[in-house]
Amino acid sequence: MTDSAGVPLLRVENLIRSFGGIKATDNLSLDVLPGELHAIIGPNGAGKTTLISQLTGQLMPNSGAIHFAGRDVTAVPAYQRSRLGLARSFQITSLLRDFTAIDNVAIAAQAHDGHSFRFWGAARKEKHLRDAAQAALTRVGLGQRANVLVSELSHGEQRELELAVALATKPQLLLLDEPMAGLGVTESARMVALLKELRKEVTIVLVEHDMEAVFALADRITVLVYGRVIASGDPDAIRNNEEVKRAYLGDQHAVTRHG
Amino acid sequence: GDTIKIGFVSTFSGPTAVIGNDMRNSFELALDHLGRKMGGKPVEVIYEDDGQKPDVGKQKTEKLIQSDKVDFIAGYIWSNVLLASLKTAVDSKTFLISANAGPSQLAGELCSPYVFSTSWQNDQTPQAVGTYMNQKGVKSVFLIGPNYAAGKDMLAGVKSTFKGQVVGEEYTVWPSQLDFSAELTKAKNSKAESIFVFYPGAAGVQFLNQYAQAGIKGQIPLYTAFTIDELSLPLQKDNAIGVPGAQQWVNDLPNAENKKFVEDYRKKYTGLRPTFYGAQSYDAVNLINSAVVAVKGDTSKKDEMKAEMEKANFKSVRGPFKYGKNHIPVQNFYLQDVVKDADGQLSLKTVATIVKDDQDRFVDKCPMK
Amino acid sequence: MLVLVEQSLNGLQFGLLLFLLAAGLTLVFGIMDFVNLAHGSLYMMGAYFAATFVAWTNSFVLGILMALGATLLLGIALEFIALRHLYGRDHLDQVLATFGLILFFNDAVRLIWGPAGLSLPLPSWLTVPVQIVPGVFYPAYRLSIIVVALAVAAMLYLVVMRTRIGMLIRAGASNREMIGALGINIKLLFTLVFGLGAALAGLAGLMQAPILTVQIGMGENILILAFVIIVIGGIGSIRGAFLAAIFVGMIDTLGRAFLPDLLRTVLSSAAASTAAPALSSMLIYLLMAIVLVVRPEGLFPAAKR
Amino acid sequence: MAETLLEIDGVETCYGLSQVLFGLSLKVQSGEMVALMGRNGMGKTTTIRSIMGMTGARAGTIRFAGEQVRSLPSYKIAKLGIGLVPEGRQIFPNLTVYENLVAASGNRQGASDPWTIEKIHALFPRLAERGNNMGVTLSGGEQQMLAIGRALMTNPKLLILDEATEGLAPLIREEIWNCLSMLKGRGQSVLVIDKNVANLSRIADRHYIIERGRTVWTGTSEQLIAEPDLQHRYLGI
Amino acid sequence: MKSSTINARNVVVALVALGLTLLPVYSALTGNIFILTLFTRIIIFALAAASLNLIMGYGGMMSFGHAAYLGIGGYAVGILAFEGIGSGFIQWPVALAASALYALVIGALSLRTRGVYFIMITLAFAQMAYYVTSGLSRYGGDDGLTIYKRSTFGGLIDLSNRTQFYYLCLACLFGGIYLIWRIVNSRFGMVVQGVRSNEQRMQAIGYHANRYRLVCFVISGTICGLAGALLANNTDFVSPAGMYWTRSGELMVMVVFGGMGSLFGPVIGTIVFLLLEELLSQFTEYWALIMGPLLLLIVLFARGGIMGVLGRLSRD
Ligand SMILES: Nc1ncnc2c1ncn2[C@@H]1O[C@H](COP(=O)(O)OP(=O)(O)OP(=O)(O)O)[C@@H](O)[C@H]1O
Ligand SMILES: Nc1ncnc2c1ncn2[C@@H]1O[C@H](COP(=O)(O)OP(=O)(O)OP(=O)(O)O)[C@@H](O)[C@H]1O
Ligand SMILES: [Mg+2]
Ligand SMILES: [Mg+2]
Repeated sequence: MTDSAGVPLLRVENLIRSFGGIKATDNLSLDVLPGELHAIIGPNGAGKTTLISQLTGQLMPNSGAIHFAGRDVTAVPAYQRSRLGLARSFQITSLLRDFTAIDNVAIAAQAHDGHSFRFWGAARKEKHLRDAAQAALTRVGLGQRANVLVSELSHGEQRELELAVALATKPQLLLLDEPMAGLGVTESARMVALLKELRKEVTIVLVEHDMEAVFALADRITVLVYGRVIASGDPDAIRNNEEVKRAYLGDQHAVTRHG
Repeated sequence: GDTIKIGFVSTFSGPTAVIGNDMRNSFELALDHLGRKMGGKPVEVIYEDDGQKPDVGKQKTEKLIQSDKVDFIAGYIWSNVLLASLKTAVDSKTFLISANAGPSQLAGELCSPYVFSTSWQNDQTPQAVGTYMNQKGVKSVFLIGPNYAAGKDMLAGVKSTFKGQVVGEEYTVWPSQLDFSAELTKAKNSKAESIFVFYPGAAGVQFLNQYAQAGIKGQIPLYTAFTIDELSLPLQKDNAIGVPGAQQWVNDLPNAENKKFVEDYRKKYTGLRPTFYGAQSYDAVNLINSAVVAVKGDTSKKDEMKAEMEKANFKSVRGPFKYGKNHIPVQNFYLQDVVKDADGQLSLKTVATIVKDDQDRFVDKCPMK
Repeated sequence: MLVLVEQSLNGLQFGLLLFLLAAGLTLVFGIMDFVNLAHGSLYMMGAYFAATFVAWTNSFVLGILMALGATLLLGIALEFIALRHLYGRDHLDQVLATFGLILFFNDAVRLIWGPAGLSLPLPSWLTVPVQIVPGVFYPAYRLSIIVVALAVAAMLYLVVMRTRIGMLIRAGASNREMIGALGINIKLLFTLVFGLGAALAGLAGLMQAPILTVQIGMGENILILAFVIIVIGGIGSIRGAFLAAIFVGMIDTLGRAFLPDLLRTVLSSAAASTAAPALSSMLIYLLMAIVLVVRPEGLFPAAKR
Repeated sequence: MAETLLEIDGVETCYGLSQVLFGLSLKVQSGEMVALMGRNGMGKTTTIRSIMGMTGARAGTIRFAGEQVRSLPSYKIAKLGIGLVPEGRQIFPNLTVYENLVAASGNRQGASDPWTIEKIHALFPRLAERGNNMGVTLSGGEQQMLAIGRALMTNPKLLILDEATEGLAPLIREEIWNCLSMLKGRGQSVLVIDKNVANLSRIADRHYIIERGRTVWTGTSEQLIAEPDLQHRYLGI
Repeated sequence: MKSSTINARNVVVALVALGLTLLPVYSALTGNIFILTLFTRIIIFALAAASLNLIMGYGGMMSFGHAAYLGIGGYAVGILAFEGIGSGFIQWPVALAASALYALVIGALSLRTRGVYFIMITLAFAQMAYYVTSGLSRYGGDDGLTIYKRSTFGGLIDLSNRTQFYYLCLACLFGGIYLIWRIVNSRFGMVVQGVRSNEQRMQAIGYHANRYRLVCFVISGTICGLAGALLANNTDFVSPAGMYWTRSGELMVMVVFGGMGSLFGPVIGTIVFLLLEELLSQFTEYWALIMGPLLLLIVLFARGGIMGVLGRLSRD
């Protein structure tokens, strides 16, 4: 966090996106500094997933701008943003279901490697892809499950695999949409530990409803309600913000630090 | 060999199997009439189904020639199946008798010493219709036909002989178009004095239905080629009454051979009536027989057999005819009409002879002497 | 002008006829996610049943009602014996299996009714031309097709979009397992829907029979048209199928009616009369390709209605 | 003395060749709220699927409301009075919110105070706002609310919730817990899977912990709280 | 996956490959020429089916217009021959290029759609190709075009020699399958299969899904174009009938019959399908009465086609 000389890695300016009548993103501006873990919280339907989708390019904003690493990426298609170093995990698990865990990760590693118009060599025999994939799996705790088909992994394991896939593209900015959802207590704890590790290497935007995790991890928190930022600041400030309590946290989290 | 082997390629499956059936029935009947022997040798026939597909037809032809080693190969309803199969037969010098298909290439540049027809060239029938319309003093006509090779040939055939005015010419999508209301409306509004159509098989039934339902049957008379035959008539019923057509064979042609053919056919296959397809197949057997008899069963004498067949030295159910140098019959065409016969059933009847000894117009393109 | 009116009626009637066939297809295909190539065979069976029953009973109306019932039962039997095991399977499996059924039905019909086809004559009260506007007469039977198809369209739309049964059917399409967990016998529901689809196919077949023919394989070419229609309309959308069917009927008829004359203004007469049919044969496919390139999910994607 | 509503004994279930449940047993009394706990992948969801007949159990007995339901088709089991909020929500994406609820409505006659759309809307006002939106366009949390509403609309004797609070905002989550205690107060039987042990031990009557497809512990909330070692061993807390 | 290499599936594949290789010897010994003719056609269709399998089985693109390439490859040969250009060194590259170009254009348009819409739009384009060739009156219109002389290769190989032609076709088939095998297991192949499985996910990790799909589509079309050139030479004839939608349907049937997404499946499927058709039609003209229910039974009880069944046998 020392090198965050004020130049944001990601800068969102006046973003608007509406669906029919509803503004899911309403004139939203946001900075993410290099190296920080920036949590985004807010009630259900506040527009968090919609925001992530616009950042990764799955969804195009109606207006506004997105700058990433000094570049205007507002109109850059999804697949190119990923190459620039933006990676995401999905709120609703999205994996290659008929592939094994390691194949899922290896394909992501291959994307980072470039050169996918190779028609001849056997991809599954490329050692550096396999090694990279195995490393990412081990990292999220799936080292033993490498050769299991995704459709046979439990829900929790699939969530972990989501993260491994995102990691394998060696991103600069990792956008995580509810990575704890569906994880058991142990796995949640493991995930928190893992994210603690990861934040040393990569900037993270974390969308999460698990407040213990958020307060344990975040450097900064932005609160969205109806597509707008109602508060932004460090965890303590957010915890004690009356408006946030009313709209989102309720009374419990202001007092209980440890659940 | 000690048997005469004949291969017969036609369509025995799918919607048009009804034609193949009739051809086979007549072919069998002809063999029965010969005691299933030719030149003293027993005859063996192998029927193959082309499924109306050119490449399948060609494969069956190859099978008959290479695997069954037949002496003659006959049949072929469809022009494209015949054209696909032709080269195989000619290259192997196996005699091929087309019992129906008559594309212009066969009469012209693709004519071959080994290929004979017991039917006609496509254009001849509509030409006869055109001539008939002249005879009736028709002044103008609206032409409707399907948009494929035979359809275009048919309309061209009429135009080549019809002397009046062609006020409109409509091609419909083949084979998928089922509804002719747009064309009928146009014909009605064109003020033409008559309509000519060519619609074989099911399409012919549909066309006559819709022609009748459109309420113009009394107003604009219809002339046809290959649209009404004994296969379609039971479906067309009263819609076909009073709609003339032309054909080289009609079931009531007054010759002994024909009487025997028609009567025995109706006896052997109760409830069915022979068609011109059948008549052509019946003739094919007798043509082959004439050749085999001439060489006393020695089918290796190809030149002699060819010479014999060129004489058309057999009793055809259409009456006597000659072969042109392209091996296409030079023959009469008759006017046919639909009437109720003695048992109150609809049947085709010869009304007049439209042309005598008609030769197709592609014969000059045939390089044979 | 009168010609245009009459040609438009022709187009409308042809379109509505296609809708009858397409409606059953889109119901089974869009809602149950089942690709039924044998829909054309059911259409054929409807026509054969009608021709047979009308001849037996000597009554057009009675025969047609019996035929409708028979196709409904046939559809239910088919679903019960074989097709229900194919829900949720790959579309290709369904294509293959129902392709097999086409083969089977064609030959079964040939075996039972012979290869020659049947005819279904109209009763005399349906053959008279009716004057709709002064100077334009239109066959009564074609008018009756228009009326029946419109009624079917309205009924289907109401059932599928406005009733709980309709909701359940649509829900079952997206998640069979969950609809079961809500206590609904999805198997039975689907059987009934399939039967309804079959009856609609049969209805289309028997309505067409007097105009067209009762022939082996009569369902195959028209099935492709029906597929084109439901794809243009957006799979699963009754409204889409309805509009697309009318659209296709109009384009087809008006294209054939006026394209040659139109072309003659720019081309020589001979060139026009050969180019026009080639073009009009492609018109519908061209239309579909354009629609799909512009709107990859058809005009009315079902999910968005 | 409460009667037994659901009774499972010795259930074994497989996915294809891999066995997941190895003779699992549990019981839910009428009016009781029972929690099913265990780490990821231990077979909680599979247990629910076996009860519902979605993945048929290979052996064992499953009785619901006095009837043997193993090997019954799932719609018959549901009709006996089980409402399910499945893992991963599984709302109908091509129906509107309103239609999702209407499609599920049923069993009115059996219930004394049946659920209606209005009551669901009162519980989750968000659903009223989104009434005409297609299910697919809802946010994750909205979908979760809809799934719960849909299960309630069937007026079940036994409500089963499989991770029903996953992805909900803390405020809503509180509301759901409150709602569950309210339901329990009305005598609703509930079988619940959730990872929040604190909340579970607050309102559930009894708990089962499963490990690799077997019941390894069962007891009341007091017993559970009294044995922190247990939670550590089986739940990793 | 890890079962030993000697299992029912591999044994069958090996036997079939061996049988195909030795077939001309059998034909020469027994004097049964027809079997060679028959199998030449089967092999050509197997190549077409294998190419369809590449996009269908591995790429998840259900093309219902694959017969178009058979026609385009065939017409390229036929038209050039008709215009007096008999050299295969010109004809065949033109056939491949024309197929590739057609695939590129219709692929670029069709790949905007998914699922059944894709099935239908490929069908639409194939039907248009059908109507275009039906309108080529100079080249026979829908009567088709006879090819009087097979492609010549400057004396290297004589296509009118049955055995040589057979081996050429067989070499094309084995070559095509080898090519497909390498492609499927390559980096490119992994991406294509990944896109089939979950397009959204692949986009999110940085793949432009349609670009890979399109390349795959073009490769498949080109291989099928080769099959078209072979077929034209085998039949000495091309006609629009060979491009009709039913032919595309048959190709799909062959693929699914043998086992979609398995390398050798389409070959086995083609052999069984065409032989069955040939044998059943010898046996009765109501052969479809048997074939139809047979297809249904295969789908119902033999998931994954013949290869699927063999695979299951091997596992037990
Ligand atoms: N495609 C769409 N069409 C219409 N409305 C949409 C669409 N996508 C999202 N919405 C609406 O936009 C709003 C924001 O949704 P979004 O998924 O971003 O919420 P969220 O903050 O991620 O919520 P949660 O925490 O529950 O996941 C919701 O009200 C949702 O219904
Ligand atoms: N469809 C399936 N096919 C094969 N194996 C499966 C399938 N579904 C689940 N499994 C396996 O069954 C085991 C139990 O899964 P289940 O979903 O019941 O666990 P769970 O306790 O609900 O876990 P979680 O807390 O992650 O939801 C897991 O090991 C999983 O990999
Ligand atoms: Mg979200
Ligand atoms: Mg679970």
